[in-house]
Amino acid sequence: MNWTKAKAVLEAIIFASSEPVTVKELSMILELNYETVEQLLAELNKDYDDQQRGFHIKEVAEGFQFVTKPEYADYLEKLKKVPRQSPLSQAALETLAIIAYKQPITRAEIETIRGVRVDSSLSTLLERGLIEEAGRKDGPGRPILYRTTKDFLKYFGLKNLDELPIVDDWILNQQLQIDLTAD
Amino acid sequence: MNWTKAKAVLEAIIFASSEPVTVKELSMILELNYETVEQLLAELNKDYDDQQRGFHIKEVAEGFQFVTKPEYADYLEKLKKVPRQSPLSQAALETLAIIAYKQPITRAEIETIRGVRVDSSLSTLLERGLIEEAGRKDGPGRPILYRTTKDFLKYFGLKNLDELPIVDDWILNQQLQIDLTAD
Amino acid sequence: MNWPCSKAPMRKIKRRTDKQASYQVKLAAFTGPLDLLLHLIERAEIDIYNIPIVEITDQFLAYLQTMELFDLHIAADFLLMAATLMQIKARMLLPRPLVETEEEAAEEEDPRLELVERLLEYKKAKEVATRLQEREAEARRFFPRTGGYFPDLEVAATAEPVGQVTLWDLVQAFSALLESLLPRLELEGMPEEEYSIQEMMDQIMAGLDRVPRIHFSALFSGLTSRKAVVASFLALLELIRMHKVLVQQDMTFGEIVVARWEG
Repeated sequence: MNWTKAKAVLEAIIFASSEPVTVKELSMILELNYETVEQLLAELNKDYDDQQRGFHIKEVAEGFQFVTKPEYADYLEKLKKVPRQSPLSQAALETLAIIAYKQPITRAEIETIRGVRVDSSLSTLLERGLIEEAGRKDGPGRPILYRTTKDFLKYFGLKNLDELPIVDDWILNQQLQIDLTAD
Repeated sequence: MNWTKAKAVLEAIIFASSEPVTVKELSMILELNYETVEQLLAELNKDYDDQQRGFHIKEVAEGFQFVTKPEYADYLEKLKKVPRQSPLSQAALETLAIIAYKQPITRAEIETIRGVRVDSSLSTLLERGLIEEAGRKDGPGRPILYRTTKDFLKYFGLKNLDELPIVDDWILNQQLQIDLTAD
Repeated sequence: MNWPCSKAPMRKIKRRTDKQASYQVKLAAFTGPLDLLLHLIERAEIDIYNIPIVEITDQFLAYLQTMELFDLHIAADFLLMAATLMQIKARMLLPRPLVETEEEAAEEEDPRLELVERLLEYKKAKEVATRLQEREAEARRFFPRTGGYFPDLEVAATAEPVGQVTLWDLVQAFSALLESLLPRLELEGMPEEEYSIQEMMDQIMAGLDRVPRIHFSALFSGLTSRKAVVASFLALLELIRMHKVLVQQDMTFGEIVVARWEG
């Protein structure tokens, strides 16, 4: 492997990794010694500076990772303000509705009501700060409980949970209880 | 803002975003018109090629995103820190193909075409975020309708649904296109 | 021996397929009965519009016999197709009424037509699936960024997390859920009709005590549910396997008949 290619591979690995990558890992994949890896990393960062790139590689406690350069922070701030998130999907909305009315509730209980796996909508809701973990339920496996957050109230313009509109409470308690205990 | 700085900002924005960024968003942040943004994007990719970088900008799911160049895939597969989902099964692919072309479609309609139950491939696809519920169909039982998501486009590296391969008389219905642009 | 429908096929067929392991590898690759059927047609290089139904049905049944049916749902789908094929076969072998004119001849529908249409539609789905698989393999060589420190990761908490959704949408979503839940609960509350394969086997044998031969189509007449058809068909396969009955085509009458094994 020539020098240029080694740099490209190094760059690609650090870029695609979900966590900082250590010199040891880089050395194993590239089949190069630690010293060479460190030399390559230094050259990459020099390239980024010379070419006025918007990012560079930074060493943190656990290894190397990409960060954007601080001088572009203002623009990245703007990115936050652009309303670029897609609206909540129907699936996420249904999951949120169940959590709002039945909190605290476990994933398995939500899945019983919705009849499908809810991993992906749960992580969307967690990521968007609409729900949070609320301890664990007693019982086998001690599953995680979920509840809505303060932000949830804020986004829907509610003072507190009592302000949630009442949805045919009788059906709610009769039918859902049966369904949940049947599990 | 000069040309070089505009390029660096553009690069930083796309680099920092975990989701594809649209030309519209880039144009709003940089306060530049669409044409200029597209020209800058093209120049950036040319730079990456000339400098033999490990990654470049790719258009996917109606937006732009940094991805590693395919020639380095073999090295990336060696890194455990790269999260990878297993490829879809043949059964799941068949179900997904039918949904992609016939959306919105009910489970029963998919089962008629495939000749088997599709419960398990539907829940796999829902869980992986490749499809989502799209309301209910009028008629007896008001069955749930399904459609593909933005992540579906991302997963297959498609710019939009028009890039789906053309197969005989299987064409996307118009309804769907209106549906997605309204999103 | 009284198996409920949900357990019998799996256990039974599993036990006797040890020596046929080579077939199972191939069979595992089929995603459904249409996939298997299409494979048989393509392998034989025959015209899809003119399927030699007798041959193909026999081959389909032969595959089925060697199949390890892990999943009852899937097993049922294959068996249902086998029943469909045998019914088409029976219809094709029936003596046709003499037709007076060419119009009448044209009006007479080929019993294979519906199956051909389904096969063609399925074939397209399979083609698209293959193309998607190619795109998947291609797309998997591009790796997106998944880590690093970027301000974007904090966007979630600050931008509009719900988009255009209002409180009203949330309530509606919940009401709709409850509404959809009610019929499901009612359905689940109904006792499921059980079709024991042993019962179905007994029924067939009892029938053969009364008459020497039973027409294939008569076995299924009066069965209204998918489950009943499947159980009845499984019972027939089991009886054939146990050498208790014999399935023949009587050319005089053209129908497939089931008779006692005279061994």
